[in-house]
Amino acid sequence: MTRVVVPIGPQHPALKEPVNFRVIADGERIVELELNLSYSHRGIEKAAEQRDFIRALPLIERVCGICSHSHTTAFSKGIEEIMGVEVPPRAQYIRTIIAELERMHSHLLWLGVAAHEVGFNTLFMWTWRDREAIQDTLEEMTGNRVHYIMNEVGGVRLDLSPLQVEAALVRLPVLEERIRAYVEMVEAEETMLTRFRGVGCLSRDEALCFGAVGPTARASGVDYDVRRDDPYLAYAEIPWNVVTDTNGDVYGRTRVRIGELGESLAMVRYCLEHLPDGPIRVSVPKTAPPGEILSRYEAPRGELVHFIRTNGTDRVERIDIRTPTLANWTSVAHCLIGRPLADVPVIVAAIDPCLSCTSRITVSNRGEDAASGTPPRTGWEG
Amino acid sequence: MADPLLLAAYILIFPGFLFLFAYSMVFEFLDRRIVARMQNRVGPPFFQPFADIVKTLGKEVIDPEGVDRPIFDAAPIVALAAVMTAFLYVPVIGASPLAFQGDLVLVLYLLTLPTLALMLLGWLSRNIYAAVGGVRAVTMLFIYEVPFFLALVMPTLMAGTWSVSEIMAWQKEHLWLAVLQPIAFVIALIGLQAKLERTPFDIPEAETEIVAGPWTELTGRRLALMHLANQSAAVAGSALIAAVFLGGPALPWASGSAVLDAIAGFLLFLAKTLAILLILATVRGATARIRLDQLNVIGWKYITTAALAQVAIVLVMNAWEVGA
Amino acid sequence: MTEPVTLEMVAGAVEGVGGAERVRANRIRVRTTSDNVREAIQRVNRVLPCDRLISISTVDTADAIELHYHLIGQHRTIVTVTVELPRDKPEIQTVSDLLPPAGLYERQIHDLFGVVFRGHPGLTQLVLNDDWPPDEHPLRKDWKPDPRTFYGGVRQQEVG
Amino acid sequence: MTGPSPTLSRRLLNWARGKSPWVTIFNSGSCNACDIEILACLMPRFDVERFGILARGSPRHADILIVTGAVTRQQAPRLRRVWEQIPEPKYVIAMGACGAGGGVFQGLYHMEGSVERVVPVDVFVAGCPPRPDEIINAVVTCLGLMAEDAAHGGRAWRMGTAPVPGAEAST
Repeated sequence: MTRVVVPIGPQHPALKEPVNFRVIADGERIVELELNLSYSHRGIEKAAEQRDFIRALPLIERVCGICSHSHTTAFSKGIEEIMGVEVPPRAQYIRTIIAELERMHSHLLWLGVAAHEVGFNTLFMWTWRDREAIQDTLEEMTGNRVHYIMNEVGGVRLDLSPLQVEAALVRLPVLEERIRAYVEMVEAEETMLTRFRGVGCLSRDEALCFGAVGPTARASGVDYDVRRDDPYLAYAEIPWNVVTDTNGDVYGRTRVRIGELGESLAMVRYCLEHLPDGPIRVSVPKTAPPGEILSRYEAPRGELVHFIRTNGTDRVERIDIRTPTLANWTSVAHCLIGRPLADVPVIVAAIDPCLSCTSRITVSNRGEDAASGTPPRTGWEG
Repeated sequence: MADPLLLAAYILIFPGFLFLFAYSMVFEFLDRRIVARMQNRVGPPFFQPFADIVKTLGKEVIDPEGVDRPIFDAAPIVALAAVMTAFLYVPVIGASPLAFQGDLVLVLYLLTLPTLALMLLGWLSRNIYAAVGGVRAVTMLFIYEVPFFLALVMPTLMAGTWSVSEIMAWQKEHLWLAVLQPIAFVIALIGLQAKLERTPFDIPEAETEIVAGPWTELTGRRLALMHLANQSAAVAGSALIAAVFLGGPALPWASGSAVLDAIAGFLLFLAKTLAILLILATVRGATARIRLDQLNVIGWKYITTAALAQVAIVLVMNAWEVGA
Repeated sequence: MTEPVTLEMVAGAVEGVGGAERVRANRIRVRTTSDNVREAIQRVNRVLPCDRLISISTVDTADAIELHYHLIGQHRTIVTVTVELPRDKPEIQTVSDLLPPAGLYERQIHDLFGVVFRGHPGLTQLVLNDDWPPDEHPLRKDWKPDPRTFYGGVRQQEVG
Repeated sequence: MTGPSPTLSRRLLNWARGKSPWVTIFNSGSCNACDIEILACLMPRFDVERFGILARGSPRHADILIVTGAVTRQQAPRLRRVWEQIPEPKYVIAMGACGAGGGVFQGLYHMEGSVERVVPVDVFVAGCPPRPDEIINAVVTCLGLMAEDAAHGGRAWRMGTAPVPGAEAST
């Protein structure tokens, strides 16, 4: 068959966000791929430079709707380190609780969307129904289902009353039992397995070479997790372990994410039970001394990096946000080459793209016919 | 039923077109309700399918530029007409008056017309998604059509007749054909699920991959008619399988008046078709969509060989007069 | 876990090319010039196995445009290779063949800062929309949106 | 289109339009918080299928276009094209603070600002992101507008001309 250019997006039901793929398919097999992600570029970094620390937080929170807490924590953690401010332990614990709750609801959201991509709507409905329990907990703690704006440079805005802690603890056992049900379902549901197993394979050194981050990398055996490598917030004191998998395809990523769900739940329970008392905020000078920090944070999709440069004023001289999805696009482009057209949504969904975080493009063109399965050259032609 | 007036009433109103549309709306409502209950949701109200169709009929009709309007209008009508005529030969309240030797083959071929109409629509609407969807629809047709025909032809081997009504009558004296030929029954259900393009076989209309497949460019009355054709095909298909495999509306004992027979037969018909709908809806709720090449492998390797095995078994049974 | 990376190891690795200094507990910065960036990165990769590029950060200070290549490896220490480019004609050799994810980051930096990466396979319009004037780079400190030029989106008379 | 007393078929059509509003979601460069909240409406807890609301993939099948996010410059022409693809009678709901006036992204160099500048909007929903029940309320308000417009013969009287005496402006 002749080569067909199939544009997918920006308006496409599979993609919850505007991305445009120009997939050049030979019959049903993908030969070449061009992504264009400039649809959700808003120019946040330029605007953040014109706002002081207090006004910058709501803007930076809205880089992405699902991992909003990640961005504000990374930003405020960086500024606090430049200022040399010591955040009270209770604030660290509350930030960790919100961070892990956000990871849980993000992973449940992803599990549902991945199932929806392959047409398994029942799991889509179930996972999102259970996600509502986490949304209720977050709403009780912070007042909003999404965009919690809990963080502030120097600590946390709202305190957790014993009632809130109690209400959160009550919901955890139900969620635990549901997560166990999903583990069995992912193993047993045959039709979903045929769509997940062996799709979008990424070997360990390919994952390293193409710079995959987060669950996408951990599913291929790459053992990177910022919470353990560069511990921040209260992760050093909490007993938890990194979930990795070896079979590197969409199925492996599903297992890693469900494993992380269980880990996060245990972490939230531990933090809620061992919540230290004390102040939740420390007064912070208005301006930050000149300095530079590479603030790394383990967002639900992977390693989020804020490079912050301050120049002694109350504003940031430069903030460079590199989001996990940006790092994963290269590996997605690699995984897609040679796959049938029907797998595009599944593989793209496998890295759980958060396009509002990124607006980058990668061009991958193997030059030779990928259908023949010849090993791809490392060079990336335009 | 020599009386033309009664025949016209039979065709137009009761077990004919009006009933088919009403029952296909009930079918769609129950289908969506069952899947919703499986997904822990409440599901739509009972009048929802009726409201959907009336609303889509009232929408503006947009022709993508450069499309061949007459054929684009005609395809949904042809699909609906094919399914309506197919439904006439399927017994609803007892043997269909229009039955003749070979109407099983006619019904089978009429039921494939909607897929061809879908292919035509996909190809004509000059939209890349629709074209890919149309091609997928026909590719799938070749995969599931062979076992589906085999599964529905095997009862003729055993019953010895080519008419749906006579197969139904034959089952009065013997066991149901679903019991005698279980593999054929299962393959027929799989084939029907694939013919109606329901998950796990809704590859042409894969919502998350190619927007809405051949349906993408349909608006207004074309969408309404095509949707009605698809739902009516669900009713006609399950009625056919109910008649051929589950004994259809025939009563084992002949009670007194014909009217009582008709009513009891009709209730049996409703029960059996709703049972088949329950199976189809549960399968739709519980499975994910498989890829076309996977369907190809499963279709040819497993389903077709199972159908051929069933044919061998039927021939052996015929030889030993087991069934008769 | 391989033994932690010490300042001396990094300094030894790049001594001909640039100076190393410890910036934070787990971050070491290597200052180098624009033409031997590739050399520095290859050396760092060879001596201490830095197998991953975290990101390329860019800062537009008053006098120069700084590029920071953050590398990390199993040893969990971040090695940042820093380069300063002249503001008027920022040009540098690409590293996307050494580190494939760099292809992405360089394209973004090219769009927002106007840094030209020589040898990059496909340096086309990236982050900004199609009608954005190619010579304007919004993240530069001296860039102000002037109302006369059309920056993309919908022209008002179209809306009507 | 309608005489003083609408015919039976017109009344039936208006009833059907109110009972089966099909929705298509268009993300015009949002932070995708609104998109998740719309999807949360389709889920078991809020379950909009009870009201007949279906999320359709193709704009051709939709009645109501929900636009999330302040429109980025790249997405504005696409939003315009998707809006034109939707068959009449069509309505537009602009989600959250971004849809109304650009929200937090007001004045950023790559943003078009409010959705109003690109497509005519019928209902604005407050909140960042609006809660699922507020989104359902917005769709119900849209249905109210639909009924009102049907009574006055199309949207023209509400959008362009001065409001007809006695019928107050839309919310």
